[in-house]
Amino acid sequence: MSFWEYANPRRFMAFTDRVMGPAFVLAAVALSVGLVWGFFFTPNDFRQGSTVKIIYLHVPSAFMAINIWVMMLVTSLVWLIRRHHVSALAAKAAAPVGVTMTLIALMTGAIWGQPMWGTFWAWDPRLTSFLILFLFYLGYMALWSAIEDPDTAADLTSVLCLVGSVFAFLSRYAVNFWNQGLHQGASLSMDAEENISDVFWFPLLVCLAGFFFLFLALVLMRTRTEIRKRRAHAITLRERAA
Amino acid sequence: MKGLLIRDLRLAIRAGGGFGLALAFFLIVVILVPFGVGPSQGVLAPIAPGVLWLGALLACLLSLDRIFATDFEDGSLEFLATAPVPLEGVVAVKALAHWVTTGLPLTLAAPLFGVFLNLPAGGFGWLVASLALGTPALSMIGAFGAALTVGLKRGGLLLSLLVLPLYIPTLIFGADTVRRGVDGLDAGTPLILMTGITFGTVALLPFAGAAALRVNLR
Amino acid sequence: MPDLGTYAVEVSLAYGVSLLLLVAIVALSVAQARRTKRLLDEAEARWKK
Amino acid sequence: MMEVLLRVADLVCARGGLTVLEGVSFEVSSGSALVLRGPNGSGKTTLLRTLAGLQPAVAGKIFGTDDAVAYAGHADGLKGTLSVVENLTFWGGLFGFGDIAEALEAFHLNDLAARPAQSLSAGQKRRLGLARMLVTGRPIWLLDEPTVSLDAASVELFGQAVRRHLEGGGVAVIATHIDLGIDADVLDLSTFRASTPQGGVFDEAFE
Repeated sequence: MSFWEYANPRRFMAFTDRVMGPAFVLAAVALSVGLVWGFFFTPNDFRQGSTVKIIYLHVPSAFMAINIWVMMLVTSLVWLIRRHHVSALAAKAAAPVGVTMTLIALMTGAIWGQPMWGTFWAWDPRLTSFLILFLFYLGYMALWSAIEDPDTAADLTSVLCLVGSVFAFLSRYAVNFWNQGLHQGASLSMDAEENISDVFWFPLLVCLAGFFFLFLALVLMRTRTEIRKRRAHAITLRERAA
Repeated sequence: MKGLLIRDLRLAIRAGGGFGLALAFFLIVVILVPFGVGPSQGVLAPIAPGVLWLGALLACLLSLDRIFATDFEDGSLEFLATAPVPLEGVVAVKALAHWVTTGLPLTLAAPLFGVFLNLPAGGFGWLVASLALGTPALSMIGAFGAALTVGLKRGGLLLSLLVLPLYIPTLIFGADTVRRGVDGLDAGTPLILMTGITFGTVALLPFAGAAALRVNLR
Repeated sequence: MPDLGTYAVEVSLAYGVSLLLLVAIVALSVAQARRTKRLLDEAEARWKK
Repeated sequence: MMEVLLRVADLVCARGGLTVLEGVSFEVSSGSALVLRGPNGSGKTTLLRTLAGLQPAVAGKIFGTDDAVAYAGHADGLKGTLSVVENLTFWGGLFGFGDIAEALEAFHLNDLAARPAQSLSAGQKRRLGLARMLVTGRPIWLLDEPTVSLDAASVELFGQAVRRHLEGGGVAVIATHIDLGIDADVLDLSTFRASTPQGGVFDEAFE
């Protein structure tokens, strides 16, 4: 039973029936343990004070925001090459979750940087690239909703996702180039996790797992919803045709 | 293919709107800025490169949704699809026709508009160079966006939402080239990076655009 | 409660809004799932008749 | 035996994700025409667009249509601001087929030659749209309701043009309800209606 067997909606629904429940439970456990551990049981940073606690939200959501787009890119490729409907619907289902993660990353990043920059938004290159990613998510979701025929929508959004990924990547480095001119990089750069001592590191890993399982559970549920929508759509088509 | 270009240019001239529209819009945007930010040279000069580039970018965006829409509505696109001409070529020629009717006039008129914004002397040469090498990318990306949204209701609005984020790298490097030119710094690096993006889009996007057209013609 | 010091407002704001967004996306997904399932069951019932 | 220019083997066509025609098979040899009949929505346009390559077939094979097809849909593909001659010259040039005199003559468009297309009547525009077929030099004509908004005289003109095309060894597949005065075998599409129109993958119930 090759992996591609799950591309058949019926098998996918049966398989995810068993997986979705545990995924939600794992997400809930990991998230609560990670956040509580990080929020209550880790010391404040001597330089940043308690704002360091924001990494437990910012780093996982930023990580997920980027990787959900990569997942959408892969599923779009799978749709274009092997024409598996479930793959295209998974991409459509993942977009709102990706947009939420990007919003969380933006919001927590702005709050985290505020004490250091003096303002909530100082066009830091990393945060700005998340703002650009947010725009790409918006465009992607808008294109899905603008097209009636499901297959046409899947094809066009896949092409947009491919092209968009290249430009998102270009923007990521263009922003670095553009911001050097304004002021030297933030003293505490966003990728603070390199220089984090172990006491912060473990809760962060648990939070990361929590965010991942939450994404997994949400995208499985939303994909099932999309499959059901397509199924109902197919039935109404046949009723009209009969 | 040459015939298609000549036909599109002739249509643009006959319609009268082609050349003038984008230029008029660009002029209006540039003139409005001082009313918004105040006339003092100290304010205008530093933002002149960015405003000129933004004006050119928005002027390009304005005429994008007409690239395929008229041909789609009157059935020419279907006939083109069955003609012995590659659809990728059609997308490239349409982008070229759009560039000739909008990108090129904007590039030539930009220095004049730069005067309105007190653009320092050092910037004029770089402004024309960056626009000349950047606007083809704007037309090509725009043609791809137009191919994606041809035939959709309210396609024009969706087109700008899809295309503007794709314009960001070109805008950043283009405006930065002019800014560095004004400050006397080395403006070659951003110019080369932007030109690289332009060559990349002109080489690859016709294929994505043609794929989108085939889907929309179904 | 941990001593959040001078940035108590910021940290709690960050946590509050983030959790709000997470709850929102989960609630939205669950609501959509239920509504679609109901619509599908109705459609299937109609179709089987 | 006349050479078969167009052959279709158990073709399956879909529209908007729903299968409309299945098991369509026919052959059209050079010099003959095929008229498609069937109620509205029976898939005439879908079949023609699939033959023209504008739409991928769900299944089945089509032989003889690469670079050999000229498809005239409901729209005439004319640019209003260009004159009759300019429109025809453009399409002729694109298909690499020089002279447009024959097309102008065939549809009595000579006296309208210099007029911009937008000033023509619906019937004249339709004649110009059909004149384009002559300019493509393509052997297989696919025509979808060609005689819409044509008066009797123009229908006769169109019939002559098609007859001349067939005598020249060409082939025509025409979806129409009226008699064009050419002997053509008829294909009734209702016999190929998809029995259970499946929506494809999303068809089996899985609750």
